[in-house]
Amino acid sequence: MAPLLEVDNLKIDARKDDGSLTPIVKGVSFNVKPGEVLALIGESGSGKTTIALSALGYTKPGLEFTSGEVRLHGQDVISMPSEEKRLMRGQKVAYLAQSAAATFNPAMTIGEQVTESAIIHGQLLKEDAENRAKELYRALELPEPERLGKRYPHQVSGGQLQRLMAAMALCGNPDLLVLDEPTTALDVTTQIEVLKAFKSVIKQEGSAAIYVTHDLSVVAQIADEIVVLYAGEVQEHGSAEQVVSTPNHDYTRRLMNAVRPPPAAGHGDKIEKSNNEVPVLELKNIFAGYGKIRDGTANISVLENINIKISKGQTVGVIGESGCGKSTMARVMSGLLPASKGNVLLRGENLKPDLKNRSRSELQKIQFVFQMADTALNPRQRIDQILGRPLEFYLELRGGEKRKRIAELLEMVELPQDFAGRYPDELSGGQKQRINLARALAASPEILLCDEVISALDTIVGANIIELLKQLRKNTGVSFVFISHDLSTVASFADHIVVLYAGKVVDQGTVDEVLSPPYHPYTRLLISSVPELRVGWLEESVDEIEELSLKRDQGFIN
Amino acid sequence: MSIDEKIKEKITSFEELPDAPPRRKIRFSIGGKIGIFFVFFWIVMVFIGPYVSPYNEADILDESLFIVPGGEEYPDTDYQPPSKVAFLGTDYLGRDTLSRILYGARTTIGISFLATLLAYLLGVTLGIAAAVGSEWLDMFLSRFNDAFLSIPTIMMGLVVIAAVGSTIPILIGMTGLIYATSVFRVARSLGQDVMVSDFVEAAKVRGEGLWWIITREILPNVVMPLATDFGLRFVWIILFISSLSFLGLGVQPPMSDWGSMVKENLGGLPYGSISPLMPSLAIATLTIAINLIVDDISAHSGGKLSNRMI
Amino acid sequence: MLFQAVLKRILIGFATLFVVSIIIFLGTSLLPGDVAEIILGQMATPESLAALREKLGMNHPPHTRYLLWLGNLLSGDLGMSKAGSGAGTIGTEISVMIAPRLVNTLRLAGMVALISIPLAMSLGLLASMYPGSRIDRTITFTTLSIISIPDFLVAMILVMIFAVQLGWLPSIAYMSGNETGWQLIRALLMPTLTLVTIVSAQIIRMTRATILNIMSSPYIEMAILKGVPRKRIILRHSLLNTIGPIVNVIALNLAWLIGGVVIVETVFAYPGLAKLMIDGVQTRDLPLVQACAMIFCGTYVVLIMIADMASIISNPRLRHPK
Amino acid sequence: MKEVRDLQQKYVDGSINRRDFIKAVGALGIAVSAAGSLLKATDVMAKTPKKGGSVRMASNLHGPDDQMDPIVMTSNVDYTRAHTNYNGLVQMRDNMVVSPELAEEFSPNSNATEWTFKLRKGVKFHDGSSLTADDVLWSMNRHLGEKSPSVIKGFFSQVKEWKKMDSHTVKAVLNSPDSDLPAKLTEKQAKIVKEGTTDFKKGNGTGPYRMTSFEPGVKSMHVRNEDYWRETGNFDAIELTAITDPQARVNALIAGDMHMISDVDAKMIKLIESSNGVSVNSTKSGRYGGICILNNTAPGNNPDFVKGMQLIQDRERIVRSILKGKGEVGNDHPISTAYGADHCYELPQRQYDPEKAKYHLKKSGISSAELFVAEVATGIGDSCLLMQNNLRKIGFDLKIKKVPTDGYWGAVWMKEPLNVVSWNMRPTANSMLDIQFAPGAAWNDTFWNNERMGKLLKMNLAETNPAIRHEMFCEMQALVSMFSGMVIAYHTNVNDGVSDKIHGIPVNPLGSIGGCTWPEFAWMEA
Repeated sequence: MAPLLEVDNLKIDARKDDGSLTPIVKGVSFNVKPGEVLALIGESGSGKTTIALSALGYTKPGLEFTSGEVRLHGQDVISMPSEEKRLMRGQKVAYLAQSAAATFNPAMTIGEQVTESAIIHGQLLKEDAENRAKELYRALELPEPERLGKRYPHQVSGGQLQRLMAAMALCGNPDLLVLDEPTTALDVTTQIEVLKAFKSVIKQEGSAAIYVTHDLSVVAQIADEIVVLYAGEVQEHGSAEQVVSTPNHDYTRRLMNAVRPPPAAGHGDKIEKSNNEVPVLELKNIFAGYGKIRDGTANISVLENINIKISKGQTVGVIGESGCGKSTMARVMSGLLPASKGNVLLRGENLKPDLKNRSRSELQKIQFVFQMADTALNPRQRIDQILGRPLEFYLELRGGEKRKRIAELLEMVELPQDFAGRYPDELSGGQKQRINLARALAASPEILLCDEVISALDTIVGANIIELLKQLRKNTGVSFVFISHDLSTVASFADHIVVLYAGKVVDQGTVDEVLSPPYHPYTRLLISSVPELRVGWLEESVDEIEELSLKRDQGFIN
Repeated sequence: MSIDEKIKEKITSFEELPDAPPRRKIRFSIGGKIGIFFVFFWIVMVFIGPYVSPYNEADILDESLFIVPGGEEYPDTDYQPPSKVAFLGTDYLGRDTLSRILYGARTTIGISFLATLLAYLLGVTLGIAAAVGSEWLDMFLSRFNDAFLSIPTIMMGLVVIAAVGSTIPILIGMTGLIYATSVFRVARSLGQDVMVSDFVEAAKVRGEGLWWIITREILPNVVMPLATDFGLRFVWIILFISSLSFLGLGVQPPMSDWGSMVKENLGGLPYGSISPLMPSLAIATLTIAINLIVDDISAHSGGKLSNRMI
Repeated sequence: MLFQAVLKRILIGFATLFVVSIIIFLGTSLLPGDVAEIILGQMATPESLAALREKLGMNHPPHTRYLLWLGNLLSGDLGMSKAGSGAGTIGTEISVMIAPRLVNTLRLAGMVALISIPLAMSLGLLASMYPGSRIDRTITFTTLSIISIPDFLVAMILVMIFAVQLGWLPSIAYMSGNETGWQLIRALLMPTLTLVTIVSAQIIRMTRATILNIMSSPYIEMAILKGVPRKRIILRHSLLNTIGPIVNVIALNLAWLIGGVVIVETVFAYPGLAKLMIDGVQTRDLPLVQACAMIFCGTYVVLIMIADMASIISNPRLRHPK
Repeated sequence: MKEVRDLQQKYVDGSINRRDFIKAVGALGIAVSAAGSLLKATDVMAKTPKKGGSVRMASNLHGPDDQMDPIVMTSNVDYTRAHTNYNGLVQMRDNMVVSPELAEEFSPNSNATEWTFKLRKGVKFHDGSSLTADDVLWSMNRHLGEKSPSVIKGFFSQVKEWKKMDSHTVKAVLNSPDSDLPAKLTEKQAKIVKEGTTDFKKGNGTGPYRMTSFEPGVKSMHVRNEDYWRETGNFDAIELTAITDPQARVNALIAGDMHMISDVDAKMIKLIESSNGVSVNSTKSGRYGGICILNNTAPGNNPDFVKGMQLIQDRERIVRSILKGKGEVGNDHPISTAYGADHCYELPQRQYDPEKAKYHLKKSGISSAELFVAEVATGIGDSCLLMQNNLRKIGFDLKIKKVPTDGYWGAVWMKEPLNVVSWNMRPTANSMLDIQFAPGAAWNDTFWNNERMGKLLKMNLAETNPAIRHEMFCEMQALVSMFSGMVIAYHTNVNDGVSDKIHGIPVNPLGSIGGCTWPEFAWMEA
């Protein structure tokens, strides 16, 4: 059967301000047959999004097609006159962006945006388009499909927006869908729902798709073909089955290894803790939230009655979906957000709720590692200044001593010495995250609060960071509070797990206790939502997941 | 082998690709380049103007200079067209326009620059204070600022000058004060943006004092947009001061500043004299030049600035 | 939610007005040389001065003067100006003096706004629709040049062209007060023309900048990838989101038209409020100055308030809470 | 000026032609331009006035402090309104002749210590009430007494009292003889208002025009007073305003928005004369802008300094290139040739002499000074800059401090050691000298107290023999130019812009546009 889309030796360059060109895509070729889902997989900088967009004859500003063709129905979309391009876009090829939150126009109703493309291309009349949209809402299992169209983007949840974008793309039933990391931003549980929705809809509509992601285990669930990209070149190309089971390119293998095994008991290296000793950090029935505080309860209460002990050298993994209050907890510990009720104890000593009233040595002992390395590092400070400051501030290190220590720290986070002279912008995401860690370590703390430190990173990079963390724990004996929405990460690193849901601790204990039956139903949901790296997993586990999430929504926790 | 080498080795195979390209260097369009040229030119004139100008700014040229064979014994000296005697012609009093423009560069640019500087000293200090300070401080400062902002600048200038007279220091002080209000707005909003960024939080968690946070974390990150804003503000101040001169409140004669030069020679317009046009040309070249540069820079920083300029 | 936001904004407005009143009162009382001296001018003699000071009652402590003044102000009484009183006893009601001037000012501002806002916005749109094109470059540079030269020069050049050379329009905006329809418009044309030029330049630049800024946001890229035509992208997708800032610029310009057009009023001998206030300053007619200043600042505060509300209301997050 | 009148008469009778007229007038030492306007005025005597038309006049200054109360009037637009709405006891007709107005006849006693005024009967105010001696008494008494706010009460310092003889006769009783009293009574401030008026804005007078609206600082509108007590005014309506910006004012005249404008800046005269339908009405006058050097303080107390300042004045050039010929060189005293016979031709003209100036300034040991300048008179600012420039050439540093016109009279004049001043022409040479130089006079603005001067002023008033009177005037002018510390480099004409449609503007140098007396006499071609 004739391919729907032929990408033929595509080359795309980035034009710098000085006019020089640097290749981004270096001669990529592949085909997409009708009804087929092809996955472009690779890490940031691999050019996967750029390639995907070329299917719409579009490049981000600053990029230029240099050679090669992208043929849709045998017609080159690159050389196409712009008016034809416009007609082709949305009608023949539709695009789903990574963050629906950003891609929906805040000032227009959902309905208008979903139906727009179909209407302006004269495919459907207004009311037909609206009915079609409603069908799609139902197919995508969106709530109140009748009224949804009248609402505004900010009025629906992230997961729903993501699905609405699918509706937007499918409304004018295009021949080809281009999905750019459509589930990366979502919680595991939501991710599954969305994945399932996408898959079934794509089946129904029988439209082909290009699925861009860095997450192999997601790909395994949805793709027929897989193209592995690195630095703008195809590393491996084969059927999903083949690539996943028998990867024959070593970059693919590295990707595979980076994927963490599904969470289960017995992972991660444990450190036996002696219960008699005083915990390093302890939360005693903590209540916290935002807004005005009236007799111990905040206007918008986030955390309710939290009790946690962290002993020396121990690693406590905190897991939960977005909005469950994990980050808030970290902020309470660090004092960024004073608890409205309850106490934080450091080595049994009561800590002042607000960090403004905490002593320098107290502050030094608890260090915070922010989620986003690139916003957590001041772009106007050199690395050595960033690392040097805590050394001066807490340890009064100066001159030679300081420089020596900085060198040690860089070594500790496995970065070359010459990074000391660079600015954050010159580092990659992973490297920034390492600096971010190094800065926390510089204070030689007793406890490290890591808030989603790897969730923003690519698989391999993330894996490396985890390795690094393990190293550090060994060498420094620091205690960790490791916050993540990804259970398998936590399982592979922590030795004690706290499961948060809606601001309450629903389950906690050692990894073995938590991850071996009998499961707490919510824990079970989390566990089973983590996609496994094998084709067909989704179909098998989807029913169980749905039943569990249904329970959750009915509220089994009280 | 040493850790460093190990790392190097690790990195060489499939190293992490930088996800953010390094900060771009500003590249100027043709307009920008022209702008830079003129700005540079005028800056030079500020310093050497008086030394290269053919006459003193106060010189009222003698009638004898303009005598043409067979002409009157006492020819007019005012509003003379360009000639060998006066390259850009003469003004309403028979003074050399070119010389006055060259001298005027120092006065005009000098005054405006100092005023802008003052405006920034005040505006930024208070603006940042409002951004980092308590809600009440912010409320207090903002209300006062709004109030001052609401008074038409020209009126404010008029009353102040009427109250304390028009000397150069007063001119500078007043203008600085008037424009500090709008700088305050810009500085405050910029400051607030940076204030909520993670690295400031990180500094807070570290227990840094306010001074450090302001000087090391915030200021370095607002300096660039403020620089561009400085350019535009400077332009407006030049125009503002020339408006004052138009209402007869400029610098003391025979000192020349471009604004009052336009004003005092407007009478020549109907006679087709270029004496009022030349100084305005000077103003225009400078202001347009600065605007062109700023346009390039703010285009570079994503035009975000233009919104804050409101 | 919307209601709270609006209410908060209104309260802030009032707070500002209060501060304004204090500043104005203090500011004006700084003016030197008491009214009496100014009235009598070269002909002043100690006796006549004393007599007049007595008459103008310039001997209370400042704070009581302020409270009295504020009280009257709130009760809508702008006070008496000494205007025209001579050595007689009866001056002029300030409200009586201001009323016609205010009408003139509003008339002019109205006409300018009526022309320049649609004009400027469409030009701004045009420019932003084809960034970098010849049209865009022309518009950008022209506006740039206009905002870069002193406004009195703009005025003068226009007079030279249209009044003195071509003789199409009257050189001054003189009105006997009985003009109607076309006569009126004709009288206003010169200043209107000048102000339109100046104001439009400002608005065009802002409109363009704001829209271009919005154009770089992901949902616009999405619209492009949906095959939405350029016109619709600008008019439907970006314009909605630019209301806030643009309305703000317009408000600022309107405020300026009310209180900032001294020079234009001087050049065209147009009896507007700004000129009245200047005269007030020169004749040290404090009640008059204060009244005018209050009007100017009031207008500004209110206009900005309205603008902010417009952007509050145009924000769907507040209009349609979850 | 008698000769002039004879000439005009001859011209009207047709016994001489235009060219001879101009020549003859020129011979009388009157600038040709002035002759031109005389000619125009004379033309008017020939033509008969037409009724009708509504006229617009723009003065140079106005503001919220515009006045309808005569005794505090200070600006041209006020004065013009004074002549639309009010009458005086007497008035100044063409060429400075005092003639009766509300007083049908007036006469002094033998030694001019008493003046009796017989009032016209049947004169009605605009509000319908008729004029009586009480109104005159009330109006006149407002000028008397220390507390009086009258701006010309100095003129009447020697009036002991005004007496009512009968319902239509009043008598002024003087302490000392004053032959000039009638002339002084022609001043605009001496107009007659209704007894007991409190609200002057109504402008309730006996004048040729009633006021229909009065907006201070904007404009006033007037309509013909149909039951005027003599030949009614010619215009149906008059509109009086001001355009403060000189450029705009001229534009307005040229563009035809205004029929008359006052105070044309010398720089614009060429422009007006080169445009059709309008011309400059330039009248020789005693008006001058000068520099007051205070006698009672440094540096003015140093005679050499004053000499230097007087000698550095390039008088010829000022008249030439700053006044564009519309004026005459001054001789450091206020009595210009416009005062006719009272001007002292015998007194040698002081010339521009940098060398001498340098010598005197060196002698004075002063090398720098500060001069306060406001644009209070035509060309004053420019002539000061010229002076500054010339001083710089001889190594003297004169700093010029430019100050706004508003507040100038209160804050600077008669306070700063060096300041500029402007004086309008006064009806008589004596009143001019008296008001400014009488020892201890309120406006003796150089604080020059000279006994001899005081004596001469008194004697001069009492003196009736023209020859002796002239000698006295000469001595006084010499005194002033030698010792008073006044620097008077030029006298400027009264330059106004007038549409060619307007005729019959009286020749009167006491103020703009025929001394502001035009409303009753001027008329308009259809």
